[in-house]
Amino acid sequence: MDFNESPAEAAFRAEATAWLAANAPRHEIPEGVMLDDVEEVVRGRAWQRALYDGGYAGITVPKTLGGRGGTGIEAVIFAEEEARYNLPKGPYIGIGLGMALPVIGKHGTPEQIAAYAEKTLKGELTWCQLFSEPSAGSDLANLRAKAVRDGDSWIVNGQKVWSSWAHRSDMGILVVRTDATVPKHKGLTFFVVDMKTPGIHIRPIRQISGASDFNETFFSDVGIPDANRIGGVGEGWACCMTVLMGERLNQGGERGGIETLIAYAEATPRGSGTALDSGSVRLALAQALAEEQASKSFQARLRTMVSRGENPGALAGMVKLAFARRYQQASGLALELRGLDAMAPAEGDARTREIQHDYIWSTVIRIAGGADEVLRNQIAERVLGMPGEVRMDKDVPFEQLK
Amino acid sequence: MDFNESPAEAAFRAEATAWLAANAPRHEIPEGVMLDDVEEVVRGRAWQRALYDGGYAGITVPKTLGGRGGTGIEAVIFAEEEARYNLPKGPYIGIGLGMALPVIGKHGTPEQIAAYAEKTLKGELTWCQLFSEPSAGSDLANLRAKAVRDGDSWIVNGQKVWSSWAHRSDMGILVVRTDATVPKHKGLTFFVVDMKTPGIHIRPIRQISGASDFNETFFSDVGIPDANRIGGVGEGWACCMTVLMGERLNQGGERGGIETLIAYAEATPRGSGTALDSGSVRLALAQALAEEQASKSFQARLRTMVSRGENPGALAGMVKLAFARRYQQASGLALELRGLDAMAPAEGDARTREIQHDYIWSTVIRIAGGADEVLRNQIAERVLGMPGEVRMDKDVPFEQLK
Amino acid sequence: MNFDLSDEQKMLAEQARGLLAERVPFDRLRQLIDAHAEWDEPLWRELGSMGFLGANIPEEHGGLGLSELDLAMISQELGRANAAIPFASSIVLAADAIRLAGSDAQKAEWLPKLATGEVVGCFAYAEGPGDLLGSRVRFDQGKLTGTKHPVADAGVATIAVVQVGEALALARLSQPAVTRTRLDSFDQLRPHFRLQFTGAEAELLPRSGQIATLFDRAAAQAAFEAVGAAEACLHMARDYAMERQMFGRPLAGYQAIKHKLADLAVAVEMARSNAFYAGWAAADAHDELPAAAAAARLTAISAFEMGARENLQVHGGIGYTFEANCHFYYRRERTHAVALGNREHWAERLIANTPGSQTSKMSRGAA
Amino acid sequence: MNFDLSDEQKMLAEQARGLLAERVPFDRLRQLIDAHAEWDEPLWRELGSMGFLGANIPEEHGGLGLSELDLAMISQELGRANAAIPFASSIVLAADAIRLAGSDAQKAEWLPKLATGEVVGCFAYAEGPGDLLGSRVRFDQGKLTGTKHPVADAGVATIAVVQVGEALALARLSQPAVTRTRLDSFDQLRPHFRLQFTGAEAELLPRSGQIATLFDRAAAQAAFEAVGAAEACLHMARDYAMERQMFGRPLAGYQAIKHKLADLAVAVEMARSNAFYAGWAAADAHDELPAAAAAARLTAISAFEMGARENLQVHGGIGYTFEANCHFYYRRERTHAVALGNREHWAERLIANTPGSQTSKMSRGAA
Repeated sequence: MDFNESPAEAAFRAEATAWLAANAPRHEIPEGVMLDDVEEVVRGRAWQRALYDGGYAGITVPKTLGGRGGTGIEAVIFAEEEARYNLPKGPYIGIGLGMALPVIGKHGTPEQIAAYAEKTLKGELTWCQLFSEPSAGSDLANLRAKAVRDGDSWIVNGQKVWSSWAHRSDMGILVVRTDATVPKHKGLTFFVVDMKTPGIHIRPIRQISGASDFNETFFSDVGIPDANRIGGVGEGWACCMTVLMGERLNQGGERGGIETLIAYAEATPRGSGTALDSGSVRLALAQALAEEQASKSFQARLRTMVSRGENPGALAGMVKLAFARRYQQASGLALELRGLDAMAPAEGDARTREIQHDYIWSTVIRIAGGADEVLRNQIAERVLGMPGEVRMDKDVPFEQLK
Repeated sequence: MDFNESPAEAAFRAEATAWLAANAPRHEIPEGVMLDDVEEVVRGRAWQRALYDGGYAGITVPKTLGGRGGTGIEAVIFAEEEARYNLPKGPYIGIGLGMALPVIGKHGTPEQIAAYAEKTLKGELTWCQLFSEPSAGSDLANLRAKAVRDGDSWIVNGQKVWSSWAHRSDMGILVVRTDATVPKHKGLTFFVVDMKTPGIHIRPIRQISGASDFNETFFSDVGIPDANRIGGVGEGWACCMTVLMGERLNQGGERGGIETLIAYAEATPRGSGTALDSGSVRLALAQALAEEQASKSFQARLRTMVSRGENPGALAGMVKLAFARRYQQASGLALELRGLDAMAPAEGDARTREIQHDYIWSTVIRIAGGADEVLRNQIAERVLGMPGEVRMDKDVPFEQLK
Repeated sequence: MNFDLSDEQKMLAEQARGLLAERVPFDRLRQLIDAHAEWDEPLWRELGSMGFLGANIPEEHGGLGLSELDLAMISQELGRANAAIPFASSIVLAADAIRLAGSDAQKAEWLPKLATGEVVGCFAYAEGPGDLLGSRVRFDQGKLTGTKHPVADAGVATIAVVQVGEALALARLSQPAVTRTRLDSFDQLRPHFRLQFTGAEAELLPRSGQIATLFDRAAAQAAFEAVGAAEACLHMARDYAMERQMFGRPLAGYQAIKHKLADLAVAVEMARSNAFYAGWAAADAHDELPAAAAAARLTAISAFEMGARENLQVHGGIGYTFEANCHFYYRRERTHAVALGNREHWAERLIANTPGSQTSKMSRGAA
Repeated sequence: MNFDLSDEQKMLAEQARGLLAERVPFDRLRQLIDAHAEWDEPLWRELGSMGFLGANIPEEHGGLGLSELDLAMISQELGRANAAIPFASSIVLAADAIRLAGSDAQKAEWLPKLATGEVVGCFAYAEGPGDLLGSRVRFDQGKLTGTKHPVADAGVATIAVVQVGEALALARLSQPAVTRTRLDSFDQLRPHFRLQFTGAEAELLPRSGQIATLFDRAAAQAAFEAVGAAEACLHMARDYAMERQMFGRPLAGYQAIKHKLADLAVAVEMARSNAFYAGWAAADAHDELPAAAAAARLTAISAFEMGARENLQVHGGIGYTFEANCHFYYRRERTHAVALGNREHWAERLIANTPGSQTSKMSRGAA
């Protein structure tokens, strides 16, 4: 066991640090400045372009696709160093690099790779994801949006939800049903779609947090050229899996650190002392902190596996499952120990507002990117080798399902 | 809402109190005396006979069966008053009154009722239950012990487990498979069996607590007259349900009171104070106590329903489910707050030994009489109306099941 | 023994439930949030005119003179509907404080108007983060000085009952020496305010030492409110799970969902049982109230917490949208968990009132 | 960065696991219980002769000179096997205490014999119910007076390291001024004793202030022991559920069982991750050890607790029989949860060693 970096890793970190010091500051968003989303995307594209020019766009993306072809550990190192600056990075960049590129790289034709890979790495194309539907969340293969072949094109109709930043994206990755006569996960096909195509209508979803980061996207007779199809007709499920596997490895743990909650308890007066004097608060926060420490070490174990070329698989879901529960419980506890004031803090109390936000956002974390219950199933089945769920829908043609 | 007894109830309590004061003391087992089980059964029979003679044997048992024909509330009142004395009551009496009598009363012939009811009420017949098998616990209908018709008799072979006090019982209630060609819960038949019949072999089960309250009972070509059959051939499942419904209403909550654990924490030194000074101990025990109080009130609600002739059904399982979890958690916590000493207390420390026993016994409570998982299913299905489990075995002949 | 609501109480609850179902559909709550409203005024007026608000106020003071358990039927249904009215502030706290601690003149002046809803009262205790009761606001020679915050429902209130040390003072809010500032409330349907007193005129409620009892009585009502709300969450989750198909069968058929909701159902029934007992103790067995109220509060917080969280979880992504109805309860629940004292507070009170423990003996000795 | 065991460590663990699987089948544990044995002496001798016992004792004192993380491989496998030997008492506590606090002469005298297992040591700290460390045993002019109990493994020990206030004393147990009484132990495979010292000859270990470090180091080993045991419970439950048919399909196919064991698997991996870190800190990053050990202990207790309880639950009635193997872990787990300090103790230590908190600053200032 060795926490020191290898000489090669240390050299990469030094190089990255130097490059970032020279380039990142002029792309930073000053503390306290809220950009509107148009401006944020402009700035995000510019920083992505700078990364590309510096050779740091898509660190693990193969050189054949225009990436750096580096290791997973290098990506982690670069991300750690990059996080020291407040840079414009968001789903508008992340979806392209983390989802569109892998699926196009793996399932796309050389022409498709040529059309999208470099532009995405340069920040010239931003992407959104068009997978989920009102009736297809955890059960993604249950989706109903459909495409019908029409000569060299496909005509798409239906509705997608939870598409982050769809309204500011150039392109979307889209999965739709092209055959309802076969079982549900067999009749899907994967496309890339120009978001300016006529017939696409985007409506922001009002969230319980008050924000509208997510959209509903409606397709009314939207024409997509067959050239935009990724993989074969009916092979959409495999493409989705490529996308979702990429998603799973990068989750959990950025927000809601327990140490800040310990400090919050200590900043909350109680009697002649603070709320941290309470034995029950101390025990609960210590247990959460111990689990948070464990998650950090566990992620280090997973990275070690990745650096050896092993696939952690469903193990990665454990970090997210534990985080989601801890995040909701600990932020809920913090509000509770604060007392009534937590429900209507004074105007300058940004810390309490953040914890309120954490408590609300934790509901998303428990659902998105693998709901608690889905992750438990995956861990039981893939890590422990227990039987899959009884499936009523597996061999039934989609059109015959209720 | 009225916690005061009705005049009739108060009168019954006064009458019962007086009768018990006159009769119970000479049947009491002195504090600290451990009887061997033969002697205990002798004493138990005698007390049951005294109850019969006094008109208090089987308070809710219909008069037609020889019981008092009283109300559920009267039974509760009598049990409360009876519990003030340390009387010899155990499964050897309880199974006869609570299980054998109801099933014989409901499904038996007049001859059977005449043969068993009064003798059971008088303590002349003691009973054990022969239902569970190694492969049939929660899934009781999966049982394999079988009976084959042989003229006016049935020949029984197989193995039963968890039969409390089988070695000291006169009779057993037994369910076995009489037809393997029909789905599993349809091929069962119910019998009463004389435990002295040749071919019955009883072996005590060594338990993790060190005790052997339970037995395995082996049947090798045991002949049972057809006259001992209760209900029709193939109607054993309905008889079992009669027995088990009776069982469900009387569970939970006698042992492991939280107030004694609060006192235990307070009797455990810590620093210059006691373990009860710890905020986390106080919170955990207060939550357990609040739930215990709730269970008491909940049972009062259920009794109120029963007194009106309503059937609480799966609601009754809630008390047991909550108790089982609380019992294990609270006794485990008590050992933990005591420190290392809880693992090897001084010779005179009976309290710690009791809590150790509670912690072990709690595992049985979580399993027997409806395991946690079975009760959750029942509550979801019967109280909330959610769908039953996917059943692979429902319409398959038993002999074709794996 | 009869451990159940009376037929009259059941009818009262049914009546309230029916009315609220009609007047407060969830879209009404969305409207109120969008309007940044301080309350659902028409609902308040209607409940007042029907006598609901004065349910447990003595008849001599214009109320119906019913018991605390009757009042609890209304608390329960308001919790179920997640209604946006100052019932807890005005009836459960302010009116009850005046009833417990006020002079005959104060009762005669305020209770009739509180009973009809014509006057709204609020109850001010917190002074910022931390302790349940504030310690810095002063009452001196008829004047109040200091700041109470957050105070629920102060915007629509005519009077405030203000905790000052062990005493309670009553102040009109319309005077210039009182400043009300609306704060940004986590629960969008229960607005909170800062109340600044700069030498505001006020009068003491003469009977001191009533604060603990006031909170015990309020805890019983809050427990019913939480039971109503938690049960609403349970039913909402169950109904959604029955409807929603997942991998070809109803979500409700999955054991993870069944067991989650079974556990919630147990928590709701436990909370209800303790609430019954606390409501009964508030009405008929005052000695048992401290322990009963504490137990009720602890189980109510647990049940509502589980209900609010797991209802949203069962709904999945849709539960995170403003169009769905989970969020009303998700926000209200945290407010419930901290108003009147959090779990730790009530755990202390329960332990202190448990027969047998030395702590209890000491506390009772000191009391 | 390489956050994994080395190949040598994995091999060491595998070797230990293989040996223990052969020597300590569960029936062997049943035999030992029936014989009321104090230990599995042949196993102890064999592990000693193979060098396992001296793994982290310096080579100059007859050990292998390996790291704490190497030693942890053995702790983990002993936990998995639920072996009945005084490894924690003699190696993890007594030998380590002598190594940390002893004089050169003491080390030279005892470590080589402890490393081979020829001498067994025990470690005496508790003095009855309550506090982790006793406060009544006295050391005065070379004599020990007072009673330590319970003390694990004292029956087979030649020497005891005895905590006396902040100091550690070393006493031979064969002298007449020491009385050993075997107590009835909840964990039938880990016997505990009362040690009564009536002016027993003893000598101090000269370096004081080592007790907290000794417990931190022992906590890291205990965490590995718990990880091994919790993983054994997980696998036992999984294997049983795969085998057992319930309503026509394997018990392992029910979501309630799948999710229960998934949660347990997460707890085990979390505990393992913290154990790795604590083992590494014990070997290579002493500054980080207090927080790392505390975190490891907290997650280890949680994982093993869940494992011991739910493994038995998954087994159903059969799990309650002496013939099944769940009970070994069910009893051992509680012992693990209280030996070396319970959750509350380690929560305090973690909070006190968390950067940023005032408590931490104060504690560190005071240290």
